[in-house]
This record gives sequence, C-alpha cells and structure tokens, in this order.
Amino acid sequence: MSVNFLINQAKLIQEVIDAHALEIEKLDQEIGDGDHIFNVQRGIKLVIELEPTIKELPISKALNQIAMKVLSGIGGSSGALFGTLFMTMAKGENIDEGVDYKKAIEIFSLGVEAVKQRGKADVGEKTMMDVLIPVANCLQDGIQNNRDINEILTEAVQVAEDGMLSTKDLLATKGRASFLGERAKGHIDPGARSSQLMIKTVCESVIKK
Amino acid sequence: MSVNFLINQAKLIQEVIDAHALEIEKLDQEIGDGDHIFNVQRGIKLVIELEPTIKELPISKALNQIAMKVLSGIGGSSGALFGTLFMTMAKGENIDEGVDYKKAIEIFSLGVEAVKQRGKADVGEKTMMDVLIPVANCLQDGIQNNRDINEILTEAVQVAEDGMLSTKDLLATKGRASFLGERAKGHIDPGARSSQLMIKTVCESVIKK
Amino acid sequence: MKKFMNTSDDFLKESLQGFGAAHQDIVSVYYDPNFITRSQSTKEGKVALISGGGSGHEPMHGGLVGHGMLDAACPGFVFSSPTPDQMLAAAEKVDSGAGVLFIVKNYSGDVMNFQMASEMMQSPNESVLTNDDVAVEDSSFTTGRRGVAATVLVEKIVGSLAEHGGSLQECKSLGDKVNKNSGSMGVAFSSCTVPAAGKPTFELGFDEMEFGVGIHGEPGRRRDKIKPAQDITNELLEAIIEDLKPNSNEEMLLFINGMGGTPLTELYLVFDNAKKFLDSKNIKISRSLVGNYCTSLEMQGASITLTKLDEEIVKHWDSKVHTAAMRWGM
Amino acid sequence: MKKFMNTSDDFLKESLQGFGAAHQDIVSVYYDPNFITRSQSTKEGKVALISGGGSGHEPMHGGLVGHGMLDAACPGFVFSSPTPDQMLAAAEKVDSGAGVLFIVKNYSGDVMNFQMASEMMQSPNESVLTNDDVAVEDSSFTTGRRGVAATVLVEKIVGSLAEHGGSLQECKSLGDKVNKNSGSMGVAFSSCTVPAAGKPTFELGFDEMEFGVGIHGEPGRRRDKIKPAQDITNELLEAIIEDLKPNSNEEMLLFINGMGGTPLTELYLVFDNAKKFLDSKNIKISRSLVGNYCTSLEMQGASITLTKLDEEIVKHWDSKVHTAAMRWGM
Ligand SMILES: Nc1ncnc2c1ncn2[C@@H]1O[C@H](COP(=O)(O)OP(=O)(O)O)[C@@H](O)[C@H]1O
Ligand SMILES: Nc1ncnc2c1ncn2[C@@H]1O[C@H](COP(=O)(O)OP(=O)(O)O)[C@@H](O)[C@H]1O
Ligand SMILES: [Mg+2]
Ligand SMILES: [Mg+2]
Ligand SMILES: [Mg+2]
Ligand SMILES: [Mg+2]
Repeated sequence: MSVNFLINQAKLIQEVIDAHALEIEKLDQEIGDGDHIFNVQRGIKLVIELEPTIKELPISKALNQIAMKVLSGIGGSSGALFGTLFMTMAKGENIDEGVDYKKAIEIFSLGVEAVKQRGKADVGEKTMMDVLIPVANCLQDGIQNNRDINEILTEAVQVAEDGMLSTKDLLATKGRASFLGERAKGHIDPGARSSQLMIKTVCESVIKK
Repeated sequence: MSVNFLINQAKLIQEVIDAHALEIEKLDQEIGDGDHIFNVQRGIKLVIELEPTIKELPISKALNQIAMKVLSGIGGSSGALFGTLFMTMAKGENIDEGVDYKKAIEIFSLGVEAVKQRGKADVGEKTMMDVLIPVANCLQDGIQNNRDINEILTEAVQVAEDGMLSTKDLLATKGRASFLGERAKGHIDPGARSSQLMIKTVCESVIKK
Repeated sequence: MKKFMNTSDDFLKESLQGFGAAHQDIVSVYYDPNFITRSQSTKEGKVALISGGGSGHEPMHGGLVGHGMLDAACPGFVFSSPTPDQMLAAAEKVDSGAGVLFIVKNYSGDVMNFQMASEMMQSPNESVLTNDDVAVEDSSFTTGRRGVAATVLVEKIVGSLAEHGGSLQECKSLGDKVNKNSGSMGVAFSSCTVPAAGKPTFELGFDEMEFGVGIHGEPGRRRDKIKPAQDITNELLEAIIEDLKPNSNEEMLLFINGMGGTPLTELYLVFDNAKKFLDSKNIKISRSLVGNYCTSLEMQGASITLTKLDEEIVKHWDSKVHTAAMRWGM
Repeated sequence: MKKFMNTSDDFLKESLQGFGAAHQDIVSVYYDPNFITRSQSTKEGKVALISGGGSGHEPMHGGLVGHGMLDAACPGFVFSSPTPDQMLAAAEKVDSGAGVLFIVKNYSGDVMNFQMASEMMQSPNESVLTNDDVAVEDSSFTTGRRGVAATVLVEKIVGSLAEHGGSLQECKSLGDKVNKNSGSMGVAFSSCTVPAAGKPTFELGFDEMEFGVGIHGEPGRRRDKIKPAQDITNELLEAIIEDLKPNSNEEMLLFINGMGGTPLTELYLVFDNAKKFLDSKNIKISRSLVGNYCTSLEMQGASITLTKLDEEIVKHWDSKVHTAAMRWGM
C-alpha cells in the first residue's frame, strides 16, 4: 500500500459512488436526513484534491492528512467515523517502512475497532458497522490462516454485500435511523451501502492485479 | 320601500350572490386580492341577521343600522363604499313618511353620488362605479320623464349589465386592480359584477310584482 | 389548504388571542371591534400612533405596538382593510389629547376606511399614507402605488419621534419624509392561501416567480423564470434605485423582508447579494433589518426596501423600542 | 427547487456573510473553518458557551450568539453536523480560561464530532446533550431521543448563568436540568428541500401531515390526515405531558416554534389552542416564546416545547439577552 495506491483507490471509488449517487441519496432520505451521499462525495473529492500535497509524503503522514481532510471536510456521522478510521490507520506501527497485505489488513482492522469505539455501535444495529466489522474479521481470519489473498478479498466482497443487505431488515438502534423505530425496517442503511461499495471497489481492483 | 322590503331584497341577493360565488371569487383573485366575495357574503349575512333588531324601526333608522353594520362588518373597499351608500340613503329627506319609487330613486342616486365622492372614481375606471353611476342616471332619467316603472327597471337591468361588461376591456385606474396596469385588461371588475347582480336582483323582483 | 386553523371564521380571533396571551406585558387585545393597544396607556401629551390593515401581514401591525412604536393597531379580516369603528374605538382608547396619527398603506379600502374614521372623529388627527412599492407606476390620476414593507420603517421612526414629544404635524412630516425616502419591491416563489378561500390566490409553475408581487399576492410586473438570487436581487435593487435616485455615497438603510414562508437563511443570503450589488454602486448601507416583518401569510418570497437616511431618521431608527416583533435598547 | 440561492455550494457561505454583515454589532463571522463569535471577546473568568450543528435551523445557533447567550456557534453544512476543527477554532477564540461548555443536540454525527473536539482540546470542557423530542422513544441502548427546540431554551438559560459567573460545572448542571425539564414534539405540513439535493426530503399528500417529525425532515411517529389546529395541538401536548408528568398547577414555559415556512399568525393560533388545553389541565403558563427559532429550512409546521420552571430557571430566562434573534432588557 502506497500513497499512490490510496489516491488511485479514491479515484476508483469516486466513479463507483457517483454511479450509485441517486440510490444512496434515496436511502438516507428514507431513514436519515438525505445528506449522506453529499458528505461522501465531498469527502472523496477532497481526498483526491490532496494528491499534489501528499504524493511525496511517507504513508503515515499522508494517511494523517487524509484523516484530517475527511474529518474537517465531511461533517455528520460519516465524517467522524471515516475520519477516525484514517486517523487510526495513520498511527499504525512502522507503516512508513512498507505496508504489505498483512500490514494493510492489520491497520484497517485497528481502524474499524476505533470506529466501533467512536460510534458505540456493533454488528446488528443497522449502521456501516454491519459491513465494516464482518469485513475486518474476514480479512483478519484469512490472513491469519495464510489463505490466498485473492480468495480472501473475494470473500470480503461477499461479506460486505451480505452485511450491507442484512441491514435491510434490522431495527436501527444507532444513528439517525434509530429515531424511526419500526419504520426503519425494510430500508438498507445508507452508510452500510456506501461502505460496501468502497470495499468492493478496493478489493476488486486489487484482485484484478 | 319598507324595512321589510329591504330585508327581503337582502335574502334574494344572498341567493344570487351565493350562486355566483366562485365566479366572483375568481374575478377578485385575478385582479384583486380575492376577498371580495367573502366581504360581500359577510355583509349580506350581517344585514339579514339585523332583521329582528330593525324590523319595527322607521326606515331612516333601519337604513342607518344597515349602514353601520355594512361599514363595520365588511371592511375593504366594498365595506366603505356600500357603507357610504346606505349611510347616505338613510339621510334622505322625509323618508320616514314613506318611500315611493321616485323617493327610492332619489335617495339611491344621492347614495351613488356619495360613493363616487368617497372612492374618487368615475365611470371608466374599472370599478363598481361603471355599474352604479349609469344605473343611477338611467333611473333618474326615467322617473323624470315619467316613464313606466317596469320599463325603467328593465332598462336599468340592461344598463347594469352593459356597465359590468364594459369593465372587461378597461384599464383600471382606481382600486387594487389599478396596480396591474395593462395586466388588468381582459378581466371583469369583481365589484362591478357583484353590484350588477344585486341591481338585477332588486329590479327584477320589483318588476315581477 | 394546510394551515394551523380550526375554522376560517375563528382564524383571526384565535390568532389574536394567542398573540395577546403571549405578549401580555406589551399589549392588550380588545374584541368586537378588534384592536390592539399597548398594555400601558399613552402618556399625556404624546401623539398617539395608530396603524392597521388587513390581517395576514403579521407581525405588522400588532407586533409593532409598544414603546417607541405604535400605540394601537386595527387588524381587519385577512387581507381586508379594517373598519372605521375599530379605528374610532382604538383612537378613543389611546388618544391622550395630543392628537392621533394614522399610518395607512395606500390601498383603496384602507384609505377609504381610515378617511371615514378620520371624518367621524372629533379630536385632531392626521394620516401618513405609505406607497413605497416601486413595482407599480405612480400617478396622481390613479390609486397610485401600494404601501408595503417601508410601512414598518415609518412606524419605527415616527414612533420614536412621538415618544420624544414630536407634535402631530412633526410626526406627520417625518412619516411623509420616510415614505418618500423609501422604495420597495418584492418577488414571490409561491402563492399564499386566504383561509376563507381555501385555495391559493394564484398559481405559479414549478420554475416560475412573480416579479414585483404585492403583499396580498397581487400580480407584479411580470411572471418570470426563477433565477439565481444575485440576479433577482440586482433586478429588484435596480428598480428601487431608479426610483429613489440616491447619490453616490448616499447612506441608506437596507431592509430584507421575508413574505412569511421563506426562512431567515435565505433572507441573509439576499442581504449578502444586495450588499455586493450596492457596494458596486457606492451606496453605503449604514443601517439594516432582516426578517419577516411585512408578510403575506405563508407566501414564499422576499422584498427589498431601501431608505435614504439623514441624521433625524437615523436618530429615530436607533432609539429604543419594545414591541413583540422589534425590540432593542430596553 | 425555489430558493434564494446562487449555487448550492455557495449557499451556506453567502448566508453567513449576509448574517455577519447585518449584525456586525453583535457577531463576527470566521471562515475556513466556519464559526461565529460575539463581536466582543469573552470577559475573563466567564465560561464560554459553544453550540453548533448542521445549518438550516436558523436562527439557531448563529442568531443566538451574543450577550447572555452563546459565545460561539459552529455551523455545519445544511443538516450535517459541524466538524472538530470548527469547534477547536471557536474554542480557541472564545475560551477565556474558565472552560468551555458545548451544547450539543443528540444526533450521532453531532455527538461524535463534538466528542472528538473535546478529546483534542487541552483546556477544561464539558458538554450538555439535549434530547427533548418526545416523538422518539428514549433508551440507553440506542442513540435515544433527538435534540430539538428546547436547545434554544437551554442556550438562553445557561447563557445567563455563565454571564452571571456560574462555573463550568454549574453551567453543565443547569443545562442538564433544563433539558430534563423539557419536552418537545413537532408536526410538518410540508417537506423541506436540502439545497444540495434539489428536491424535497420527503413527500406528503395534499391532506397529510407528518406527526412527530424531526427537524431534518426525519419521519415522525406516524403520517396522518391533517386535522383542526386544536386537535393537533392537543395531541402534541398530550405526548409531551405524558413524558414530563407535570404536577397540577406546575408553572411552565410554553414555546411554540415555527419550522420556517409557517407564519407567525398561525403560531399564535397554536399558542392560543395550547393555552386552552393547558388551562383545562391546570398547567400554568408563566413564561412563553413564539416564533421561528429552531427551523428546518422552509418546512411548514410547528413544534411545541414545554419546560418545567423553577426559581433558578425563571431568573435566567428573564435576564437580559442581546443576540440577533432574541433580545430583551438591553
Ligand atoms: N453511531 C454510529 N456508529 C456507526 N455508524 C453510524 C453511527 N451513526 C451513524 N452511522 C452511519 O452513518 C450513516 C449516516 O451518515 P451521514 O448521513 O453522513 O451522517 P448523518 O447521520 O449525521 O447525517 C448511517 O447510515 C450509518 O451507517
Ligand atoms: N376607489 C374606488 N371607487 C369605487 N370602487 C372601488 C374603488 N376601489 C375599489 N373599488 C371596488 O371595490 C371592489 C373590490 O372590493 P373588495 O375586494 O371588497 O375590497 P379590496 O379591494 O379592499 O379587497 C373593486 O372590484 C371595485 O369595484
Ligand atoms: Mg445523513
Ligand atoms: Mg378584494
Ligand atoms: Mg381586500
Ligand atoms: Mg446529516
């Protein structure tokens, strides 16, 4: 994982998110306040614009700049959560000496753990955690069992999708959708959908290589 | 003309105005502020409700009570104008000694003259004066020439209708419609329409007898 | 029609009752005939200011009754001028012997009803007629221009002079001056619905606006496609400036008035856009007001008013005021 | 979408600029990161009150910055919570050494962003979390209830205590008490449109209302046919009373808050209807507030807030305040 990799992923993610913008907007209008897509799009754009500033930096510094940009540029729940994710990843031990698959999965998992602390939401509460936690677990499991990376990533894509779909029938207990009680049922969580699309994009682009 | 006659006319007028309510409402929405029909309906209702209070009174007192009710109960341009009409009629000389056709036409014409003073509008300014003034003139002419009352009243109905229709193509220079300039053209004046309907109702009911 | 109301007959009365109950410290509300006075009686020798007009423009005028502004307000039915008996009853209550100044917006109905009250009154009285709406052509052969949002400014400024002991004639002159120094124009994004009518006064397409609209939803100069705020603002200001012909570096008051359904956020944006335009014309904004003061029920839209300032006007603008809708210094 | 705006990207900035220009005497506006402070710096030893939240609720919070109320406000994008850098920059500017109290409405985004700011800050700070919306069920296992209009009351009352020298802990305790003493519920007659979205957040039939709606247009308890104002008012109050369980003859503050698109006339009518209902329950309304304070862009609708009063709360409610949107006593 390099700074270049991060920027390229952001560009790929931008395409995918833009292609699903209307769908994501609608999800947050149904059980939230409708801004999730704009928050995410603004965040991605800001990260991509960082390219000239961060491209020569060590990855820890680059990740930290991304974190600060996401944190200050997005706002809302997703800004705090994605900001926390990157802030934690930036603090990964020795990452400036190189980030291989194992390291990448390690820092991603630490990031997800921090996000979980920040939002105090676990699996089953109809949030992006229904995607992030299972994916982190799947990646960690795979790498600990020394499985083929393409296999692991392929599984992660499936796990993300399952997690995302699982939010549909859940009652929300965290986030804005929690205000709706029973009325949130039947709708996929917007943050789960956007996270799932990002994870799918990253994993598939890596698999392709 | 008796108090009883006045109350009965108010009841007849109520029926006719109610039957044309939507049309009149629309006229004032097009070139005014939309309240003319409610003003007129409220006024008629209030006058009818006066019946027990005024039915035993001499006609001057009854007309004065009607005037005060119209003046205080309607508001807007039409309240001031119709109020002035009745206030002036109430002041007619010796009316408590009996009001024949001639006297009725005399006090009505005095009333119209007072309304003209109050509103400072003459024929051709796209207001109710385009009905009231020609009608007063026609009635006065007829009675001075000792023409048959039925003939006079029949002519008055026609004059009222012509006056009302004439407002359609006029530019308004008085009242709310004057704010519209050229845009008022093509619309009949609501006050002209309501006055014309009232005059038609009264004249035809008298002719019938 | 979606409104907080029970029946259209009770709309005005219940609203007045709520107003009176919420502001007992400032106003007293009387019924049959309806009028609103200050909760304290006019001090001796002070000219009494009375305004009034159709309801539906709140907080004007009831919300402008109080120290430093009106002594009484006469609310008519929604969009219908009040009646002489209301004005007479109000005058009787607040006239302390120094005379009554009526502040009247220039509409046939208002003018005639106030005139009748004036004629019926025994005590000295004068009237200021506001006609600041530049959307309408002015002419002495016609009814002339409409009185709109500048009425609020006239009431504030003359209210202060009256509080400071100005005579009836002085109050009238200042009112006439403020009116003459003011120009306004508005734009509507939606119609309003008169409770008794139950349906919108006019129809606007999803991308249309009424440019130069009146405060009762009367048609304006033209119907137009909706435009960026800066364009709308510029066009409104151009019309006002053409009428007022301010000198370069003239000091003015800028008043962005909401029609009732447009939120503050947008009104402040219009203020920003107006300031940009006026800066480019070297017009100095040294006083300002932003908010919903002269409304048209739930209409979406805004009007802009500019008033040329001089020392006297500024002094009376700045002086303290204590009403339900406008309050400073006390 | 009909709004006074140029582009959705510039909407917030231009609105802030206009707000700053119109109220230079009261506030200073800073950009990148965006925050609003009083034009005068915090006096030494005074606890600094900072609030913030998504924009679109104006005048809350920027219009509540000034003497006797907030020291600073951090506006996020429309309906998106502000970010920690805004809060840190604002705190840096207004902290005079006595600590910072954050007043935060209970939404995940707001809570998390303010928490991060709090953790990043060196100086002493505390938070008051408002969650007065009784439309939502309260529970410690979930996000809980939404913070809505009572936030305005908390800011006024705690603002006064801070002005009178209350310590950080005392300010927090009073804020928590006012929040606990308050319950709110709202109803919407129309949706609002987020500028960036360009279309309404939700759809309502011509005869429908959203009962228990959130201040971002979040769905409420149920969708209902529109009803007479008295029925709506009673149902809102019943829900609030069931939650607050006031004693008979309890003294309360009644706050009728407009959502942005509903005119004052109707809000006063709701006040009247509310008073009738509360009178019948022997609940005494000894303080009141009516107006558009905690809005949802141009949404039509209103919310009702009741707050149980005690001597301390009344004292700090009555004390003088000088902000753009709320001003008395000075
Ligand atoms: N406490 C939480 N923990 C984890 N995720 C959360 C939490 N609260 C909200 N979210 C996620 O944030 C998403 C909404 O993000 P966004 O719309 O940007 O913020 P906001 O809810 O503040 O408008 C939700 O769909 C959900 O996935
Ligand atoms: N100055 C005037 N002289 C005569 N008639 C007038 C004058 N002004 C208005 N009118 C009449 O009044 C009618 C409108 O009455 P109404 O709607 O009740 O009052 P308003 O215009 O105050 O809303 C107009 O259609 C016109 O016929
Ligand atoms: Mg959202
Ligand atoms: Mg009319
Ligand atoms: Mg009218
Ligand atoms: Mg949001």
